[in-house]
Amino acid sequence: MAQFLSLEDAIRACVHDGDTVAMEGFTHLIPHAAGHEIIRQGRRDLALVRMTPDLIYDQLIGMGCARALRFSWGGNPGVGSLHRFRDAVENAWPRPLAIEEHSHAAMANAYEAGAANLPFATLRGYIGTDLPKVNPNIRSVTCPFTGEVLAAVAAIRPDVAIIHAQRADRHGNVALEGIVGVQREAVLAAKRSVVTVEEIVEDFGPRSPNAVILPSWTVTAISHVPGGAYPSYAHGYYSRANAFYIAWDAIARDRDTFLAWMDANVMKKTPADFAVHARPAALAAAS
Amino acid sequence: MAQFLSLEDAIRACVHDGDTVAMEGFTHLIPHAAGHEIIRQGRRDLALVRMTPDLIYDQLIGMGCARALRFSWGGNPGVGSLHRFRDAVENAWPRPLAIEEHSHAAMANAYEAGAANLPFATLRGYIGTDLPKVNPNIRSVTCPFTGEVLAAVAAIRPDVAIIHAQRADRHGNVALEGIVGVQREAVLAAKRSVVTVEEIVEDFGPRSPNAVILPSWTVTAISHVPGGAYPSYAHGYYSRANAFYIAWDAIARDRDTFLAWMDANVMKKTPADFAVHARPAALAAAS
Amino acid sequence: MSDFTPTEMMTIAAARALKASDVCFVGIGAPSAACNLARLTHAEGITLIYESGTIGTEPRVLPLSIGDGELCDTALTTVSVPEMFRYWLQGGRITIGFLGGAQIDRFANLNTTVVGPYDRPKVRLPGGGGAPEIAAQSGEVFITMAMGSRAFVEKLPFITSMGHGEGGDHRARLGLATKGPTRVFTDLCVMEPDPESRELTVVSLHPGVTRDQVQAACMWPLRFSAQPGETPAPTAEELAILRDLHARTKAAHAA
Amino acid sequence: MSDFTPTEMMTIAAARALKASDVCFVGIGAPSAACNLARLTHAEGITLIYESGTIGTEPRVLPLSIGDGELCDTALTTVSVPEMFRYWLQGGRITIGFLGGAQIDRFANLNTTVVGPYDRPKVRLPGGGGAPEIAAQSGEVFITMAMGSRAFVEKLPFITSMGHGEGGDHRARLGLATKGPTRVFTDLCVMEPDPESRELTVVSLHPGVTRDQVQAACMWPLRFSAQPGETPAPTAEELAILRDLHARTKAAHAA
Repeated sequence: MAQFLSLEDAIRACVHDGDTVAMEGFTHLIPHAAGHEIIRQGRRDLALVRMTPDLIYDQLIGMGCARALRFSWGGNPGVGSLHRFRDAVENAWPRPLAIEEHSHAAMANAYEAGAANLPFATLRGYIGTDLPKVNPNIRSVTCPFTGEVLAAVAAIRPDVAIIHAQRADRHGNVALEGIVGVQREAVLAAKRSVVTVEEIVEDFGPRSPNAVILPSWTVTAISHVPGGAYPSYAHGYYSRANAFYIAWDAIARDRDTFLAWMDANVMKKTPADFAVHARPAALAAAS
Repeated sequence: MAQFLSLEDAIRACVHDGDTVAMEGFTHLIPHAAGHEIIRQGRRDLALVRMTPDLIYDQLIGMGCARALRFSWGGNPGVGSLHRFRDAVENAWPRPLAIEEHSHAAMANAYEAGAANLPFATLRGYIGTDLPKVNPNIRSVTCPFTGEVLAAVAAIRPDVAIIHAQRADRHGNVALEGIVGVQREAVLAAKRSVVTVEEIVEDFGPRSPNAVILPSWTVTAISHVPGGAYPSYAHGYYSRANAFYIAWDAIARDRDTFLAWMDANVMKKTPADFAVHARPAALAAAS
Repeated sequence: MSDFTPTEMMTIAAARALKASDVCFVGIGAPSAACNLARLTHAEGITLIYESGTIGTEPRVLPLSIGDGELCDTALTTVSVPEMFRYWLQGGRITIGFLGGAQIDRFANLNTTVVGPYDRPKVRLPGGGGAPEIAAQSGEVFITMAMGSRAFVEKLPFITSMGHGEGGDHRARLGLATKGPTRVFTDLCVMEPDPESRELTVVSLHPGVTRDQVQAACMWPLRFSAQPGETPAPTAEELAILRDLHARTKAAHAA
Repeated sequence: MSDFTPTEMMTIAAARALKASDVCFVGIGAPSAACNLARLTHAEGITLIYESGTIGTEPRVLPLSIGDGELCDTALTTVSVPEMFRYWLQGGRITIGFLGGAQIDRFANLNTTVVGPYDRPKVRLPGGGGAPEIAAQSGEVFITMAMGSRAFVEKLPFITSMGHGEGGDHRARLGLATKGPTRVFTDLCVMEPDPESRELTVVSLHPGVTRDQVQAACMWPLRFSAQPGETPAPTAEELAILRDLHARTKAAHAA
């Protein structure tokens, strides 16, 4: 059953140096507050996994928390580069980063296989591309019925998955909706999981019979962190801070600017500081 | 884009003698009206596919429409045998029935693989069971990462899938909810599809952002057949006629009783005769 | 307290073995009654999952099928059937898989496929359904079956679901890390596999049942534990709740 | 009608190639602008799909990312990302995959991975994302890219997404039944692959653009069709709708 913990305690209990960590959220519901907490706690040698590293991993990589990254698209969506990611790959700053690069289809299938407790995923993938030449973990399987050769990738089975969701109920069940990405798969594939939520409610109340819910017994720890996805967003709560994504480009381009920003906005802050971003989108629009 | 057709026209256009036909609905939303229409139109040599053959296939098999059946559980749930199915397998009446028998897990994975355009599905299945001894289409694949040997089954790619759903909108999008079974997979895996619906609405209106919807361009034909799932049920419309499932045991046990029932209740009826069952559950309970 | 049927005793004994923290994959019939009885008595909060995709369901009446609307109406959520078998069962989320069967052997292997040769069956049974993978992938498996010489047989004509195979470490040799059948609840007794040989062993007799009665309902020479206990008789509360559940169910299904 | 930018011409030319019956897998940037312009002009009812899982979306402003809330708010429905890549893209449901890239070669192969050696890159680009399988699994592929000597190169340092490979029947030889890139919309011209060799061929020049200008922005010796036409200039309506979309978008993203 999920335990309700402060984010500090949840990260301390679930994320250890050297762990394979998948923080997911496909543009939507990215667990930024949890990422900041990992940075504050000084975790090292993490093997990060994420389809779209995004700002959250730019920050973890730039602060030296990561030894490796398994990913499929490492950019600032609609803006340009992730400068800290590039600096690590191009210049090994602040430390070398071992990359295992895939396509989105392969990563999504690999999470799906992890959730399904399969050792590998099969896809019609990578045909005619150079990725298999640089990634020895792109292999093949042969269909025992048709003889076709298909791509195979190892399942993702992280030590810990971290996601952000809209709501938990008092039993520790977690509900998410909107762009749900690969979050359920990441949690189900992982040994441990931390979920930050906008709200804890008594009961989810009337809902679709097919609502997207992670039962309490699939989750390790739940932390109430309103606004915890900012500058990503929470459908029904607040919108994506596109202006911050644009502003990040200048912040992250320079090492010193980056470090100063992290010191002021991460190292000297707490999870509670995210609450300012939690104003419901409807309210914000009306003000 | 889906075409709105009468059920007679939809079956005539989409189901041909010799076709591989998957009629799905896992207890819920079983397309009984469509099954009756296939029987009335006298289709022959169908290769039927369905996880749980249920009454709908007992009727098709008993009326001689089928040459083959791929399935995983052939009983009357909670009641006992499917007597027409048994008579076909045990006594080749009214004609021999070639069976390809799987487990639910394998069938569900095989539909999933079909929807995903893969030639086969991989599962941790059939370990220690005798099914692979009698079904040559249960094979194996070896994980290229761990060396583990897993079960493999051929994807299901029917000529036509037939399902029942709650609603279509005027564009031909189809919405279903509740126990959704393998219906979406069956439609996405098939070359053609027929969907019978309880209601056609202008617009689906407010709904979960993750509502279970088949876009119009995945469906071939939609027929408005209120009550078309009876004696199965439509969540939000009417309940399962458990009493009829119990009554079917005596009807189907004897060949003559069965034929007389089919003549009176199928051959001499039309799709419109299902409308009597479409009374919303709430109304029925109140009366 | 002699006022109970053997089937009631079977269901109640099975229900008692369930814990509130269990996540049960529930089959229809006796398993469903046992799981729901547990939920309504000592194991409030137990998670019941039916293969139709309903997770955390709390039916007010017992379903006739594994996909009755009642299961979905009262569930935490309902997922597709491929997802149920991939993420939830194969994913290793189930602590107890609950099975019945037409026939069982001494190593708790089950047959629900055919009696007689597969190609020319004497009796064609429904088939495996979810059972082959429930038996393999659940953390452990409970079985409920009424005893009788057609059901408890020396050799199965067909193994639909593997219990302990040929006994001993057969499961482990096939790569299964799960426990397999750990208890069999019958209308006459409770059995558990021997820790070494995995052969089913009678560990408790239901009130008033003798060893001879049990052996007469089983085609293989049964093992008994050194000191088989007596299954505690149903309490008045257990019986009342079970009968109430069945009465509600009967009224609902006749409607 | 000279009052338009090359980028506007590129977007408008791409939009015109889309039909109301298309099901488009849309990338961010110029593809997204083109697809939404088509939706707001001649191709009402076109189905737009973003890899975030949003199906049949009708955004009022252009998304900055492929997962902006606007896309989900206005979608017919939103599915998980594994499902998007399995059932919808790999499932063969997409008629047009719309791609851009950092670099392209004469056979419309794309690089969005690295400039320089993979292990010691001069420039680390974002990577493939959805593109490798969009390029392989969509019925056909449209590409939009501004021309320039760094973008239209003789030889790619890395093939992220296969276009026509080494040309000719290379796709078919690798088992691909889809058409691959059928049109490339640039800021200067429109190209199509030669039916035999699959080498990109200029089929129309945008108004006022010369062959020399196009060649100067391309590192390989360009082929031109026998009679390259002139791309029809943007209509006032096309320009007004596109600019209005961009203005709404800019206001929304600054908020």
